[in-house]
Amino acid sequence: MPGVVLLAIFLLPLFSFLFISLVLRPFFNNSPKLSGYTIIGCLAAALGLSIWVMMSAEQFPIEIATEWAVVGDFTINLGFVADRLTAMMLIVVTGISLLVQIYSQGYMHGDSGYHRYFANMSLFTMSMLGLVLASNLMLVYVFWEGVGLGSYLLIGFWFHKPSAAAAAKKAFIVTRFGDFGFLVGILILYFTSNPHTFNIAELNHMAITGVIGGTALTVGALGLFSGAVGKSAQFPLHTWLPDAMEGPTPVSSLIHAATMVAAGVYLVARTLPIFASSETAAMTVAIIGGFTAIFAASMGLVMNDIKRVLAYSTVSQLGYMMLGLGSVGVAVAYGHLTYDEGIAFGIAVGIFHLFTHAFFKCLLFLGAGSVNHSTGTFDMRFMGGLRKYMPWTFGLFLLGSLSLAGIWPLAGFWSKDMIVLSAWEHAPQILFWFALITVFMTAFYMFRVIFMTFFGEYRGGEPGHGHGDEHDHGTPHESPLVMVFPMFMLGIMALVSGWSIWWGGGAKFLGEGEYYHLHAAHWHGHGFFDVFTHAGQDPMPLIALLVALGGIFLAYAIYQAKWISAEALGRAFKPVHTLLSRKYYMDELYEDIIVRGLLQNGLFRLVELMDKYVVEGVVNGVGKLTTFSGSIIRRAQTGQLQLYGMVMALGVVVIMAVFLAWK
Amino acid sequence: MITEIAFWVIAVLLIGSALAVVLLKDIFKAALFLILCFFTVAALYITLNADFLAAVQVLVYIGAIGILLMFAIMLTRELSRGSPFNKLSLPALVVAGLVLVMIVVIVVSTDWGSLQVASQGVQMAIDEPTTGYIAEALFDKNNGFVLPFEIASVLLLAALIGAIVLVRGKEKE
Amino acid sequence: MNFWLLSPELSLCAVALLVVMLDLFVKEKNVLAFVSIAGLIVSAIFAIGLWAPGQHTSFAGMLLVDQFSIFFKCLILGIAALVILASMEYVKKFSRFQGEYYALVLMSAGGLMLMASTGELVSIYISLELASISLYALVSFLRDPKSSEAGLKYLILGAISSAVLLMGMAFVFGLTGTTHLEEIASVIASGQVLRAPALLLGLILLIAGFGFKIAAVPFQMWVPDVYEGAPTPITAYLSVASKAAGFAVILRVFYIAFGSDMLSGNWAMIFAVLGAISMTLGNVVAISQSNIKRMLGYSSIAHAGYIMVGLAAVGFLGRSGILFFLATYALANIGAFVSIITISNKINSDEIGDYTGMARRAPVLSLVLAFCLISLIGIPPAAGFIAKFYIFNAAIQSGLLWLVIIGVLNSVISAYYYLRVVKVMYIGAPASDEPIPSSVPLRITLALTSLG
Amino acid sequence: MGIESIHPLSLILFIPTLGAVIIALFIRDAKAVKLTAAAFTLVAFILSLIIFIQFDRSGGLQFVEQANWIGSIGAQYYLGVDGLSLPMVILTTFLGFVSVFISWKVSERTREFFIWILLLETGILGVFMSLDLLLFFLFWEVELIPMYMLISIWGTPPPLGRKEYSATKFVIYTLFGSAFMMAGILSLYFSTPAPHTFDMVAIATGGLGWLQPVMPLAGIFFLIFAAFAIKLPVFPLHTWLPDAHTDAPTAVSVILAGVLLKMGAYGMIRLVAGFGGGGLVPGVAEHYSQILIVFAVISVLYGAAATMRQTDLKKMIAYSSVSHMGFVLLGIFALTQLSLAGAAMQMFSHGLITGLLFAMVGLVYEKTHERRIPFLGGLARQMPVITVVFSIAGLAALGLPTTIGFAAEFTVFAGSYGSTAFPGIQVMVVLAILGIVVGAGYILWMLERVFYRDPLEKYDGVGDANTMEKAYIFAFVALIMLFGVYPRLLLDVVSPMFSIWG
Amino acid sequence: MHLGIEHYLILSAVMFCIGLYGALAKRNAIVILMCIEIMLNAVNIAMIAFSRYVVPDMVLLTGHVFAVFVMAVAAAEAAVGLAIIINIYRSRQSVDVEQVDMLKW
Repeated sequence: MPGVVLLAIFLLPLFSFLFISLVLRPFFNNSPKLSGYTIIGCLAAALGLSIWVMMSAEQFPIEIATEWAVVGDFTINLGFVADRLTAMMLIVVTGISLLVQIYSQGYMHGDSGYHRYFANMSLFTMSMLGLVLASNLMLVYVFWEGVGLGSYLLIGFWFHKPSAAAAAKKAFIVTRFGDFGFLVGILILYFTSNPHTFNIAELNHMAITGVIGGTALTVGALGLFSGAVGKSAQFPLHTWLPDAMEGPTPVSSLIHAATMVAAGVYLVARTLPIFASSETAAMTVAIIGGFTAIFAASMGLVMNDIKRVLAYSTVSQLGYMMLGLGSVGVAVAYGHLTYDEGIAFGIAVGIFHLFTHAFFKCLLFLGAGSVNHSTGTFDMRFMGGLRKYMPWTFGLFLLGSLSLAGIWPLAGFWSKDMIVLSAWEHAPQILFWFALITVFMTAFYMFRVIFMTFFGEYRGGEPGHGHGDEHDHGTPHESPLVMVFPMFMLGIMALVSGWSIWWGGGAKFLGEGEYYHLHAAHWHGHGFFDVFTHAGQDPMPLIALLVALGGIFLAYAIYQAKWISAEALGRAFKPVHTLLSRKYYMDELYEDIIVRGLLQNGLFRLVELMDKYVVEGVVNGVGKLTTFSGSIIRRAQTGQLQLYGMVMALGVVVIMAVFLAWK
Repeated sequence: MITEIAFWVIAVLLIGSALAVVLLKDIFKAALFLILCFFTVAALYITLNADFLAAVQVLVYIGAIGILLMFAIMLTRELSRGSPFNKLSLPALVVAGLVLVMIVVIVVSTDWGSLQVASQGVQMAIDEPTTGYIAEALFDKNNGFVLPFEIASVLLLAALIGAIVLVRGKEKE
Repeated sequence: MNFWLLSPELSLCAVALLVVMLDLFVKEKNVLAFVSIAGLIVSAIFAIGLWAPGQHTSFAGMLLVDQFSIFFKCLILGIAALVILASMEYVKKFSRFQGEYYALVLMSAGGLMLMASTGELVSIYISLELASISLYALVSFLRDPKSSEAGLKYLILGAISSAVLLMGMAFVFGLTGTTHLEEIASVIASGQVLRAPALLLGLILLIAGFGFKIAAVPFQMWVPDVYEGAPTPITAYLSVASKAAGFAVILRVFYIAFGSDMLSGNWAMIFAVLGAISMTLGNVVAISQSNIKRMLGYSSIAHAGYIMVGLAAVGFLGRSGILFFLATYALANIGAFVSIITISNKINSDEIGDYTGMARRAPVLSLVLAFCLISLIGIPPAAGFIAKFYIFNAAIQSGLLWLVIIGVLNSVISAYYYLRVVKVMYIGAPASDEPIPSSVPLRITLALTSLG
Repeated sequence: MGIESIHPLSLILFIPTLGAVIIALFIRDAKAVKLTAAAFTLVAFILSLIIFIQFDRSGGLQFVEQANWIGSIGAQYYLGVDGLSLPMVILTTFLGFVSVFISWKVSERTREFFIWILLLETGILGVFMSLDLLLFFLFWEVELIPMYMLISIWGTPPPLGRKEYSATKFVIYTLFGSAFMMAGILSLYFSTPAPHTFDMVAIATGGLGWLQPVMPLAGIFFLIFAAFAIKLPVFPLHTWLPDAHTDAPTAVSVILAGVLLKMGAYGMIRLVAGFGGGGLVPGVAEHYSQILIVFAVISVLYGAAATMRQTDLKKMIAYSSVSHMGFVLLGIFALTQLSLAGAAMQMFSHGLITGLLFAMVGLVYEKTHERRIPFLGGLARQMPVITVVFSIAGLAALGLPTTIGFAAEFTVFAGSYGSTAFPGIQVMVVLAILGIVVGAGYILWMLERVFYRDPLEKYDGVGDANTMEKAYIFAFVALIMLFGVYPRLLLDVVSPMFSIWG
Repeated sequence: MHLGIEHYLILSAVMFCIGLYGALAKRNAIVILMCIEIMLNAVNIAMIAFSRYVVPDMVLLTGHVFAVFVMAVAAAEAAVGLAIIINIYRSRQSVDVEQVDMLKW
């Protein structure tokens, strides 16, 4: 496979973007469909090429590069590289993006910003592809910001809604905090590497061989991680993601569930050798990941907005991935694993979940979109009983939920359990328990959603609800084929993507090492019953499955069977409930206290006042003083000519006196 | 010896008349004392072997300036108002005193005896009459003051024109 | 005695007399102005004819004709010509005595020229008085209360200062036995005198006397009042010609007579300090002025300060810097005054506030005025910039960094009030739309000054 | 090398002046005035582009013109461009050309306006081309009067602005700086061996051993530096900038932000790095880089913080300039090849980006007659094109990759981070990077408030950019993206200059 | 006691300062002019004294010449001065310089 294919994959959506914004938008504004077709065509082609890339695995790594900036001996090479990780990500990105675009044809039908929507989607997809293809940190950063921009534009797609505009801004700024660390991390790594390089492969190699090490490496790695935290909405920079649900639902599904938010995980996976070389860094990843998983899940328990439940779920799942990567990193750092096996395993663990999660979470979002499409609301309290009206949607949504809950044999089961397992084996105990509790919570809140949305009686939607995408909605109805079809495709993937593990595809494709047999092969690659038969040897999958079923049961008990009253529960645990539904007051902390209180009305105001009164005051003061002294001195000019004469005479004396004194 | 006595007498007279000019309230008397002052100066010149100067002093100062001043006094009819001091008289006294102290201190602290120089200017022995020498000093081809003399003539012309223009009444349109 | 060397001044005086005579016969008074200008031109031709390297002396060494003095002669002649051109409208205020007016201008010009070209104290004194007495008369020429008041102030203070100057000259003469600058220098060089305190007194009294002419602090108090009261063309004349001649004399006296290294440090320091005070005071007070003539009066004090920086920087650079500065300052200041004369004549006011919107009523005049003011600030491309640069250059060479910094900071202050005038003219709305015509002679003047 | 023979630099330099003269003397009709101005600036722009193309990328001074000027003190008419000045020349001619169109709607005293604009262009070009200190200083000050006139006559009148105050403040501030610079230049002049010289190249190549300082070099350095620091501006000498920017007419704001501030940065680089060797005042920057970088970081953060509080669009962008120019200062005094090149890049980048931002504010203001943020909102519906371009400019300002803003800032950061100017400089760099986070804050906040949210009825039908406006704003965007995607276009010109800095 | 130049100089200084005092302290413009004449006389005394003493045992006539010129100038000055004063008097009916303060500040 020639390297130019990589470039082509990248350029196709770029072409789409340019074509839509420079040709279609100005000249064919009345034929919105065209832009949809354009992007679908381009992405289909890109998907094809991506598959070609994947097929060429034996040639990996394939690299192309060019010099971007040369100043003396400082050179920035821009380059794309294709390896197994990239290949997998390409499939995810192009595939899901393609499906989402198809879905959008229906979902966005009739929106006045149709062209803009697809142009931005192209822009985003391009950046995302660039991000996964990039061979060096600089370029990663470039596209990192690019996807941020795409996200910003698409969250704020309905910019006339103040909430959407604010959410877009928030997303950008919060992630930029992370990017700040990312940029610093890049600089640190560049200047500690020897010879200086931005190339990820080289940096990884240097980390492994110890060329980079010590504090610099730790700080550099933490810098990278801070970028990942921002982008992947990990604690404490997670607050933007739920708000980002203000964007159109397909956008949420593509960007804020499947691809962009996974970029942080991808980055950590890409640079895992660096993290694995520093205990602190790896442990930080694991802890943040584990904590975020449970932290976000807890908020998911009480949300009434279907998309927000999914959003917290996404954050939680991303935490899982981080936990997986981090725990393997810790293992390597402690020497439990060698670099080779640890890194391959770690990537396999983290990215495998990313891979599966992308499909089922995207599916869930599209399902939510579909529900919204028919009811006009995202608030579950106004849904109910949709099972009857939207059978396809219901089926697919259930499939996705089961997968997310980690129910055998769906994709989530396989990938999630690998993480739980690795947390058990490598991370501090507490993180394992976090992971396990999260499994329970996940199952619970997903089925809470299922029961509230699809079971019971229809509660009538809510006309005029603020979140509503602008559609007509009377009685609920199934969504059009163009929307159901992508969901169907995703459903298939949610079902089967985990099975790739059987034939050694997915995970092995990523892992590519002999280590595999040591840790996973003995229970993967076998049939359903093997899980149970090997339970005594390795009970983890079983335990996790039971926990998940427990969660589902509880949800059933409360929301379907009503054995336990949700209201009573809410009253009983009122403080907790309030805390959760107020999202631990993190938004208030950030926006009201830190941003508005400490910065805007505190520090910045101080600066403003200082500028106005101190700096400017001094300047004007000098001016005033000059003018004032002028008006004083002129009073000496009384018009009395004899006074003038006296000054003259006195002047002579004074000159003489001063002169003599000076001498 | 005579010169010394003359000097002291003249000095007292001189200072007295000058003070009278300044201090007297009656402007007319002040003018008269001014003329006395001019006379005394002329006398002083004689002690300094400047007989020609003394004559010129009498002519110019008394004959011209004195009379001019008198005319002016008459013309402005200021006799009634006299010659009061202004508000600044005290500071003026201080300033004048300071100037005096300065000059005196400098004069006294200078060792004049050691400073005598040989000059190329027209000179004469001490007891000769000065008139001829002055003429020489003024008009000597090599060393004379012809240029200032000529300028002075223009100066007087300018003063004449100026005075005439200024004194003539405002034109009636 | 070579009278040829005196030809510029002689011709000038002759023309002055001629003008007075003509006044009696000629009805069309403009003729007088043209005759005067013709006289000035003739005089200038004579002066330029004398241009030659080296120094020629006459009248027993009292008249020095060298490039230095010819430069000043031409400068003063030029200024006088511009002033006369600018006066042609103005003199209509006094229908009589126009001939005398021009004659006095010519004679004072003669005095000022002589100041620049004599090398002897008596001649210096007399020519200084020639100029002064003519100027006393000119200042009070309007004979209205303001003009008379200005004349009285100028005269009394001038007389006191010339008494002071004379006292200084007396001491210098008494210590050296001569009034010739060269000889004074050689006596001083021979030693003895150098340590005499009286010499110091003489020096300081001379500085005081000349300081009055150039309007240096603390001998500057007369300036604003006299500038405000005098007929505007005469103010212009005072502010440049008189000042230029004053500096010419100072350069002569201090460079020749007291140029010895032992002394120059002393007086240079005095000039440096006085210069610093002058420019600061002039600029600071100018800010609070509302009468443009008065403001320019203070500005001229400040400019005296700048030029004194050049004096303080003893040496060739300082000297040539002063010459250049004086030339540009003269052009700029005259240009400014000419514009003011025309504008004020029309609107009957010297208040800056009344100049509002002038750029629309009199675009050319406003442009010239603005340009001249900018030159006075010393901003490129106006020549004032190069001039200041020269002066400060010299000062730096003499190690007077502090003085230069004070100087340039003062330029900053000065920008404030000069630009205020520009602002008023260009930004405000005009009080009336009536255009202010500029007469032909004015246009010539403006054209000439704009070259600055 | 046919181009050399026509003295291209002199041509570029004086073509705008020629235009001004022609307009002053011959042209009365407003439309003709604009066309003439456009024609002359276009010629200058094209010539500068030709020079850019012909420029030998291996570095060095090129297109040099040298003639005697004031012989007695050794001042020369000495022009030339190198990697540092060339981009600035291009930027100036470009902005000069564009500013004619930005000012197309000036109806009050049109002739005068364009005359001043043209003269201003000459003044600024002169600064970048002069190789003689005196000439440099002359051009440095020439720009004052046009600026003064432009701001005080065509600026924002009360109640929104205080144009006369701002204009005066600008002039006084600049003069204040040049006061010190003049003293510094003269001291430097007398520090050269006799016969003294103003020749910047000779001074820069002469170096430490060659100079015979009349005062400590650090003194000279800071005297000259003061003027540049005011122009840049550096905290706490910045307060003229918000006022001047706010009250200037759009085109002037564009030029002010675009190139006038760069004069300060340009001067500093010359002071530090001269012409690819030691600086004009060598050996000083190294000693003081620490304190200067502290000031740079303060400028960045302080400027950003102050920006956050602004509610006037123009003032906001003005304050952001303080912040962005702080990066330039950082790059300069980090004293590495990369950081210096970055500083030069940042100069260019800020010129384009902030120029565009001001142009956009101008458009918004022209259409809505409002630029106080609380009174604006939802404009995206009414003016989509302006929104898009404004957003691009804003994003470029916050350093989004693929824009020149990123390329420049990244180069500065990378260069400064690797500097060994003093231990712990990395901390300073990290603090400076924090500035771009705050930058994102204010830019996005501003975009949100002005363009997003519900459209306001009062702005219905205000109209979007017209074709001419689109043409020039897209030209800006094109350049921003071009240099952002392919910065080598610029870096290759700039960086050889600094090759001796490790 | 031998008369030396100091005596004359001090006498001259005293007169000079009396004149100065008068010129600065009197209100009548004519008196001020008179006082200025006293100052000029003082200067002349110094001149003549210097003439007498600067060259040992000789009289140097330069001082005399100088004094002559000073007198001429004094006369001229007095003439112009009085003319101006009369002008003032015409416009204000007074020659009190304290009231001559239209021009100030």
